[in-house]
Amino acid sequence: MKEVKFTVSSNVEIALNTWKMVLKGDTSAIKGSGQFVEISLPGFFLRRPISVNDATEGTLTLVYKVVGKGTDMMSGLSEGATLDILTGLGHGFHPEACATDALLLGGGVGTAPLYLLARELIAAGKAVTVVLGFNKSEEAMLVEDFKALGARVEIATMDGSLGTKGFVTDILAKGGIQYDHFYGCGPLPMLKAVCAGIEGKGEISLEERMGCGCGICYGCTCHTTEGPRRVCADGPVFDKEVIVW
Amino acid sequence: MKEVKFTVSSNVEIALNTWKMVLKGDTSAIKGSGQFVEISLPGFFLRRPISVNDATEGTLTLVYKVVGKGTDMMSGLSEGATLDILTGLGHGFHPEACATDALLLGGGVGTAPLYLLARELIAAGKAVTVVLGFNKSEEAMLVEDFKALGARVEIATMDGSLGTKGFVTDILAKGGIQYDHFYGCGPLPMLKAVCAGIEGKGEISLEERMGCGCGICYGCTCHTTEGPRRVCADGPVFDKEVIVW
Amino acid sequence: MVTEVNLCGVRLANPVVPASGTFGFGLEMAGEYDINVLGGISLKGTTREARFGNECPRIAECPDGMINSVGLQNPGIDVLTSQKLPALRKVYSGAIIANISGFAPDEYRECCAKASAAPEVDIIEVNISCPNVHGGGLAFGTSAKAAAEITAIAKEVSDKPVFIKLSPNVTDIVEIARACEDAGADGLTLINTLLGMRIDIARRRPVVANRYGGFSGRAVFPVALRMVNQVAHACHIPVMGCGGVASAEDVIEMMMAGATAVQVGAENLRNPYVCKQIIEDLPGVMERLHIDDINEIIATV
Amino acid sequence: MVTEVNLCGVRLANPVVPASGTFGFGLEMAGEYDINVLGGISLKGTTREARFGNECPRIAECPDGMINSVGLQNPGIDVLTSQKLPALRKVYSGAIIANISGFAPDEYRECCAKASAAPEVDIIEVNISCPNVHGGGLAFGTSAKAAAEITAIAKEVSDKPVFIKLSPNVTDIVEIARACEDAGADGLTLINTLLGMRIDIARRRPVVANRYGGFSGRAVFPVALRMVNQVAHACHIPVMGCGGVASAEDVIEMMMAGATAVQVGAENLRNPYVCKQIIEDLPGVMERLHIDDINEIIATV
Repeated sequence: MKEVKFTVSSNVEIALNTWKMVLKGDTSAIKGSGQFVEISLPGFFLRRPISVNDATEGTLTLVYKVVGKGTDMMSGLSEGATLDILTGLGHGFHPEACATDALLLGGGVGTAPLYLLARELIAAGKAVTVVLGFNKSEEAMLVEDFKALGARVEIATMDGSLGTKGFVTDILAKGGIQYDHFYGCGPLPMLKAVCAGIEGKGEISLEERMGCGCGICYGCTCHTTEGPRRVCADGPVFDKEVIVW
Repeated sequence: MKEVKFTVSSNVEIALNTWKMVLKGDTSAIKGSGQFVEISLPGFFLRRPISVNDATEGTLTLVYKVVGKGTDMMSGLSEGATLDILTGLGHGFHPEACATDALLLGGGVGTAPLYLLARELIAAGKAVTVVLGFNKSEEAMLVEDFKALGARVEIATMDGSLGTKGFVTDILAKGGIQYDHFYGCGPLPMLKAVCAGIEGKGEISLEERMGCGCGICYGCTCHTTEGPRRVCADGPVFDKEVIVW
Repeated sequence: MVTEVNLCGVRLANPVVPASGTFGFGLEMAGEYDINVLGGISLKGTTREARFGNECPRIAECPDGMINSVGLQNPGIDVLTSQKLPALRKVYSGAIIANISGFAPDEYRECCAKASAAPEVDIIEVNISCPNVHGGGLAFGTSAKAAAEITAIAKEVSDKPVFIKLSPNVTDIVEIARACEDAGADGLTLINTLLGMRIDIARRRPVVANRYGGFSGRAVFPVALRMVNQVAHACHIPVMGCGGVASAEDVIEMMMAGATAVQVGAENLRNPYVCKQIIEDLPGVMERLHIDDINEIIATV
Repeated sequence: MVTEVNLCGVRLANPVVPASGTFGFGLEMAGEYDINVLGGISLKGTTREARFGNECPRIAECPDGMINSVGLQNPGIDVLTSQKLPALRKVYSGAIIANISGFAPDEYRECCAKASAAPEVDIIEVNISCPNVHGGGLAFGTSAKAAAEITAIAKEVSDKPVFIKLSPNVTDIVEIARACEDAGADGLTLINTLLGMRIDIARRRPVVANRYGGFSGRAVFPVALRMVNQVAHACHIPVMGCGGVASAEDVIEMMMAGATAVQVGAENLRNPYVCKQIIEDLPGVMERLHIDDINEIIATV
């Protein structure tokens, strides 16, 4: 964990109510995909937890959805604004768990952390298929980014306005995707449906309202087969098998 | 009363811990000297009441002392910062009450509102003598400004580092100042001492911790011969005779 | 879109009411905007005799709130009925809520009777947070028995609906609320201020001259909301929610918790236009939340 | 400059103590900075058996504060004594405060005895804000009789100083404090959280799954300060002040009000480094206020 002052270098809407913010600052505490940061915003007591979309030396990229007053304030920040951010939080994805073929499953803004994961996997020589679900085409995000990395992308939308009509699980049901390890991030109902039907090993990233984000308040505990676990500090990424739904 | 968005055009330290802030915005609600404004500062619940040092069309000048976290934040504001300010608060001085010769008595940052008063009086053809008291020379403020208006200025300092050693009342005790109406603003002990000894008619500006600044909360009530009066809405300027010390 | 609410037969065009002590006697703001937009106005707390209140300083700043120890400064019930009420009624057609305080049962009796007899008064709000000078100085509102006694007295002498304004400085707000309901209260207002303190660490003394004072402002909203929710589900009389309300969203939240009308208090002191702004914002917030009639959300959570 | 304080014979290098429930079992932050700067650490509340606590969401945002309904998640007293305490003592030499909770007198008895027997424990802090499952579910801490009963039990089985942590959700905090003192408490910690609520107005349901939760953060500072002041002047045992403390100035203010040590709670959740920062700031603030020995300001207002 490291508290870092970042400076906004860009902040643009990339899909309906969904923004991409690029920040400059020390990213040394960020160890890999699936981790998150906690952003302090003036006028709000608690920090806002946001998953890491991408991180390189000196540059942090966040993709976030405007869902409340905090994220609404974030969307109003311009180049040059500074933010106090706790970095390097949580235990993320395990790209090394994939042997040759990875399946990445994203729902809504849960797509965001899969980008860095895909980049890590492809850099390690793995084949990556990304299956994304959105309510409608206006909400689709990062599709070209994944393709630019060399990933295969399939999309499902609830209203059929883009890709397959239906859920991520409807694409999986069609079969034909080769993978030895899967990774999921998205709304709880989606993750639950995925884990109920999917074969093979995998891991998913959970989301919960958090207090501290660093394991000291026990505000975001989930049930696992190994007992209560803190989403922020023991997760947010857990093996599929340990989650008690 | 008018709520106005002002923009800081300058903000400089003019004496020890004492700052002059010039703001651009609608000053139409400010009717004359002795009135005050209430400044909303981010992170503080109540507004900060600050006396009007000067006001012309489109320009408001405030002189304030850094005494706490609110005024400390104000001193950090730079050109271009915007402030939400309630203007035109309180009942101010009565320059028309002076026939020919006015005596203005200021203590510390209580000197600030006397500047606009002096300007009003001199514009109306009155002779103005300003007697100011400070702890030490580093705290002396606005002396050249008063002189530039054409006022006669006398100064007392507690440590004798500027002008007469002692209080404003020590200068008065020496006699020789001609006036038919006096006006005072400063710390309560100074005002009390002045009113105890001074001859003739006059008015003083009181200060008190305020809630609303506009007469609705009754948080700043003082004792007068006419009953309880709100410093913010009935004052801050009261005739010497009505104050119950 | 319906914003009108009904408090014991008194219609308010909208649920927004400036709280007692934060809007003077109504007239103070009449020159600033058309106060007829307000659903109602709860006037400054009034006692039998005129009171200066406590010495200054009476105000202390707090994180997202403030302490006041005004101490019931008011001109007395006779000035209220003979001057303040007629003057306000000339410029204001909404619901006028007379707020009555006292230090002994007889004082409540006399003041409530006079307030009820005033034709301008629509609702009487009885503040029971004052110390009972004949009862060891404890506030009436901290004992179910004393609260019930004052409620019965107020009802006995009043033809107008009587709301009892409850103190939050109690172990069991529901016990007090039920005692008031059982004693005949037509409605309840809650919460009054929490007892708080600040110290001037440079001068090493309390900020307010009276040592402790009433703590209010946005900071108290979660406590107010919880108490309104508890009381609304335990009692069968309408509640005016009060405490930390600063926006139209807060009004909605307070009504979902159980309030039929919502008072705005300390926020008036930092933004004297806030009640008007909330009333202007309310229809937009209702539309966004798919609320056609504001009455449909009352006590739904 | 002296910052050392003495709590019933236990020396704290400075008065700053992270509050129970906001600093885990101490080890969580040991990798982030040298926690030996801390005067003491109050560990997460511990019960006889391991508890999951309440379902999520457990956290709600508030103006200058937050609500938690963690519900005493903990691994049980035996894991505390066999694993958590030895591990913490390996890296921390300051005062370790074991925080004990229970739902029945016997549970307090067993847990306090075990905590007292643990060599790593310096002080036992007994949380009496839990519901008494054999007493109608009311919190022990809302009744002077129940508070005294638990105090006596804790004292009976403990060789270590026993601090009782008081609930602020009471009519008369002094009555409860005196009952604890009379029952033998060595000290008092106050305040625990205020009971609060928030509603998600879009989903029309409480934000925390448990409906109500404990409200803490800067917002509660004026209430905490008032209660510390009342209790410090009414009792003769040391007080650990807790509630809304976020800065070195707040520590000074809390000590002037009556605290011998000061706990920092919810602020840790927004700034996990805040205790360290306060300890670093303290000498500078003392110098500015002309305080040579921090003990000289305790209960001076």
